[in-house]
Amino acid sequence: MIWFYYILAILLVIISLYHFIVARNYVKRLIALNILGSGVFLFFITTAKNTNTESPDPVPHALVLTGIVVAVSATAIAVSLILHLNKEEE
Amino acid sequence: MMDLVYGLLLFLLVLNLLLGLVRVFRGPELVDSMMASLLLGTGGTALLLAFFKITKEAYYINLALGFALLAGVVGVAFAIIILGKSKDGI
Amino acid sequence: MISFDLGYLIVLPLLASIFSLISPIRVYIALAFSLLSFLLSVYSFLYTLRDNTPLYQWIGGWTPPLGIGLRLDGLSGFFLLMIGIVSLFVALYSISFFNVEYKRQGRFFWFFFFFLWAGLNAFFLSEDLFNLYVALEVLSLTAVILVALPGYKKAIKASLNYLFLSILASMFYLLGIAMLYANYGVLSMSLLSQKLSDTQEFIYALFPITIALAIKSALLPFHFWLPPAHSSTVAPASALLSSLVIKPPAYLMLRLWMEVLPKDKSLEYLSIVLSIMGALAIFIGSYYAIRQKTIKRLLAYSTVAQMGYLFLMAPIYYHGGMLKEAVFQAFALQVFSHALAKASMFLSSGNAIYVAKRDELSYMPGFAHSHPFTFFALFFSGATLIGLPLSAGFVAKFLFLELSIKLGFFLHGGIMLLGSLLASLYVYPIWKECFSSHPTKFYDKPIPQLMEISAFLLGFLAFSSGMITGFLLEGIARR
Amino acid sequence: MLDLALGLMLFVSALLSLHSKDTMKSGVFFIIFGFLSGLIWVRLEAPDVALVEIILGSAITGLLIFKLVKGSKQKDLKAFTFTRLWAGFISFLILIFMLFHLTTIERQDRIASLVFENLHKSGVDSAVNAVLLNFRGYDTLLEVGVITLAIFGLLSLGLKREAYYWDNPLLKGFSRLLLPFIVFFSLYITYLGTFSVGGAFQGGALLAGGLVIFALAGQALPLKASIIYIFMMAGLGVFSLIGLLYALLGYGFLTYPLELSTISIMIIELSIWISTAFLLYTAYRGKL
Amino acid sequence: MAFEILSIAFMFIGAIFLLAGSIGLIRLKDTYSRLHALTKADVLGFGFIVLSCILSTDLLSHWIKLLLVWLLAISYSALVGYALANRKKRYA
Repeated sequence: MIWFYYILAILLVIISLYHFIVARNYVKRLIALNILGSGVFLFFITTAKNTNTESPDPVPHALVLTGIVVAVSATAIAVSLILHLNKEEE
Repeated sequence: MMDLVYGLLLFLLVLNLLLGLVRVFRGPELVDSMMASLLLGTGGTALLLAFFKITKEAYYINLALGFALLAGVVGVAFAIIILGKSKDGI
Repeated sequence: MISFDLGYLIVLPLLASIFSLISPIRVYIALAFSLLSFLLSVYSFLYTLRDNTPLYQWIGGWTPPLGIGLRLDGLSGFFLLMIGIVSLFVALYSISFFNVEYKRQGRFFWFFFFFLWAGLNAFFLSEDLFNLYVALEVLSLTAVILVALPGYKKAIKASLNYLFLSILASMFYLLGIAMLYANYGVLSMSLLSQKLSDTQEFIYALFPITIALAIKSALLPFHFWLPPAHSSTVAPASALLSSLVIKPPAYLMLRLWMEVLPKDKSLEYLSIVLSIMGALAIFIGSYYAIRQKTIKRLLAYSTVAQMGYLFLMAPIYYHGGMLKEAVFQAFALQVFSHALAKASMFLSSGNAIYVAKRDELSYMPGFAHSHPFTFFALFFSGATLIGLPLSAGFVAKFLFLELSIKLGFFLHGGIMLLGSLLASLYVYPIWKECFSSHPTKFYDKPIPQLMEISAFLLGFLAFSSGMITGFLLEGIARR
Repeated sequence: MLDLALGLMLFVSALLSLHSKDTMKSGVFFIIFGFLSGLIWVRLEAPDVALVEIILGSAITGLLIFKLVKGSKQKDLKAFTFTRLWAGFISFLILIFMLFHLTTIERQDRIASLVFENLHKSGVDSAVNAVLLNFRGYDTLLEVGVITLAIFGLLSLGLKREAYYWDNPLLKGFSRLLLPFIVFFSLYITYLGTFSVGGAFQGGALLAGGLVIFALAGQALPLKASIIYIFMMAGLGVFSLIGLLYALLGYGFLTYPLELSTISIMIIELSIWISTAFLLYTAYRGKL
Repeated sequence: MAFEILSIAFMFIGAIFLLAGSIGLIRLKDTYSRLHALTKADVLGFGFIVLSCILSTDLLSHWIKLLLVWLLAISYSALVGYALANRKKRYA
């Protein structure tokens, strides 16, 4: 099952990277970045599960928590900037 | 025996999610998509409760509570933001 | 007696940012805290000069791999000094700048200024890869906001592009860390260097990390975000961005190559690729800089070119394991001279724009007559960028040249000298315009003294620190 | 089986979200993606991450994206073939690299056992929160810094955002009824962080959700702007002050002595809770 | 044991109700009737699942929380259904 999740993580990274480069629309780019982030987090969490200890490794969990909060902050700025840009363009 | 029963149960719940996803995809209007995604919210909560039933881990209830709370917030926000008209003010 | 703690270097700017936002006497608070943080930076540099051992501090008393380590050695101490100097002068400049222009932005500027300072200190002190990610994120988000600060469309667009690329780079970096963690199970650089020896798996993780660092430090295929971002914002912010914010990724690359990664054939190929990209960055950056008509864009492209040097020397980082101290010295001095000179140039360009209200080069004639301080700032910093003798830039290039000859990379040395020549080609028009025609009445408008003096002092320091390099180099070489 | 189904659904929702022409629809799919990834974290025994993902990654980000989609009318242009080609090339390259990397991953212990050994010295019983607030507390300090920075950054842009609300008595009553309950429950989640699944970010984000509902009903919080300002600062301020305090006392930066660790962590969690809530609420509104 | 069987049975009933709701969502023709199917399924199906969970624990705190989940779910379902239908009708 671990390998399935690893591959899922990689696929998420790949498709979102592709769409990030291809998309011309800021909204799509933002969504692609968020999905890319989720893929990376999935990789981390799967690594956490891949141990010999009974419960999974808590360190990647903490790192991913930090990562999610950082990603949300970046998204908040991006949303604000895009809305501002749209206002300016009108 | 129990495994089979629980497996069937989880199958039903996941099928439920899957059908919701189909409707989100097909939904001719945006409202339909959003409704179906609400169904996914409920279905997800139900799945979490089923996990609770199976594993008896108490944290699933908190997760379910968080899930239920936020799914509703998203639904209401969708109705107001996307479907509504915007006004300056609050 | 309060003992010295590396945490002060991070907490004080953070607290300063909060106080400067909520208190009405924000300028005084900013001044006080800038001085305090500057003194701390100087103290930490002197600390490394005095003690010959690196100072390690485990936060919370948890040693790696469990906790996070802070490390102060010669190199990071020197960079702390650099940050301190540049930030202090930019702070002095901004006090005056936001008094006369962009008053609304001045309210928030100090918050981001101190945040940037804290992030930079955190970055150069940290030795934990994930902690570096968070520090990098602090840096890039601050930078994005600083770019957007003026609030007009050009700036917003530039900052949006910058934001997207930097989130992408952060995610790549995080992916690389995840891959390293999956293989080696540690995040601390010193532990990682032990675990990495005689293994090869790190190559896969190095790929996303290198891409991330290349994006963040605007290496050639990814350089396109830099010129609009650095040229469209207010002068103090441009100075900070161009002199400080893009240096950390290059520093991290140096650390990884010199101290963490073992010798491996594929690394050698990678170093060749990086140096080709660096050489192209020098040429293309210089070419575009020569063609620019506006001073800020010229300076931004010159940053692309100057960052190229740091990557051009990648083979030296790979082969120079024996000469680690010399490589550190050359790298650090190059970064130092560029940071001071570029900050001074951007601040002076702010002066010029303040007077002329335009940023075309042709709109700033006669500065040598009307505003000698600004001219001398431009002169000294330009000389440092080119690497004229006596300047710090000269010493840095000399050291690099010496290294490349010692290790047999004659071509790299040649490209570097060519880069110097190109630099003189784009710095020269600025000087020429300063002397060209008679100053018109319009340009007699006085610039606030603090703005002139701080820009001048930075340029002067950049130039004259070439004469005290013995002292600086000794500091860098301390372990 | 279950993992397979959930994973495929996750992948499909990501794909649809990226592929669909209509940005609104991709927003909806993105929210579903968030829900599903929350379920997947649960399957991977990472309930803390699941809670954060559901609340922050899905709901709060979803709200932001709704606002964004409504406010932006940019058309999605088709990319040039050349762009597509090189995007495909880069993605393929990374795919190859990562697939090769997969073959090198082994099942190993990493830091996990070390964390469990030192858990009793951390002042917290939940492993994830011990890592988050004690072992790697410095990361969390910078993280709180990042979120504070981001929100003040968007405030500094000083733009007039449109506000969306529905002046409806039912919604008003409901949101008023809900708010005290949400405050209580989010505090409870924050408190749970010391020994079980939960924590300050989760609790704060939940409260932010409640505040958003309150704002959606067209009501303003009965709080002065200055108080909201102070709440937003609280997390960073308290955290760094505590770090400074311990440094000044001679213990070292962010080094809690064992007997004071629980109380320090509690204070820090409370401050992060309140500031996360108001920061995210402000992030949604885009102004004070 | 009897409780256990009852609980599992309830869970199944709940799951089937939810499934019926989703099938309704798929099969029904227009938005309002789909909304109808959705909200019905929420209340009933979800109620049964919560009931089954309540039967399988004996902690008071769990009971309270489960009841809260159910209350939240039905109130939200009502609210969201109302909001969606209302908004759609007004601005269609």
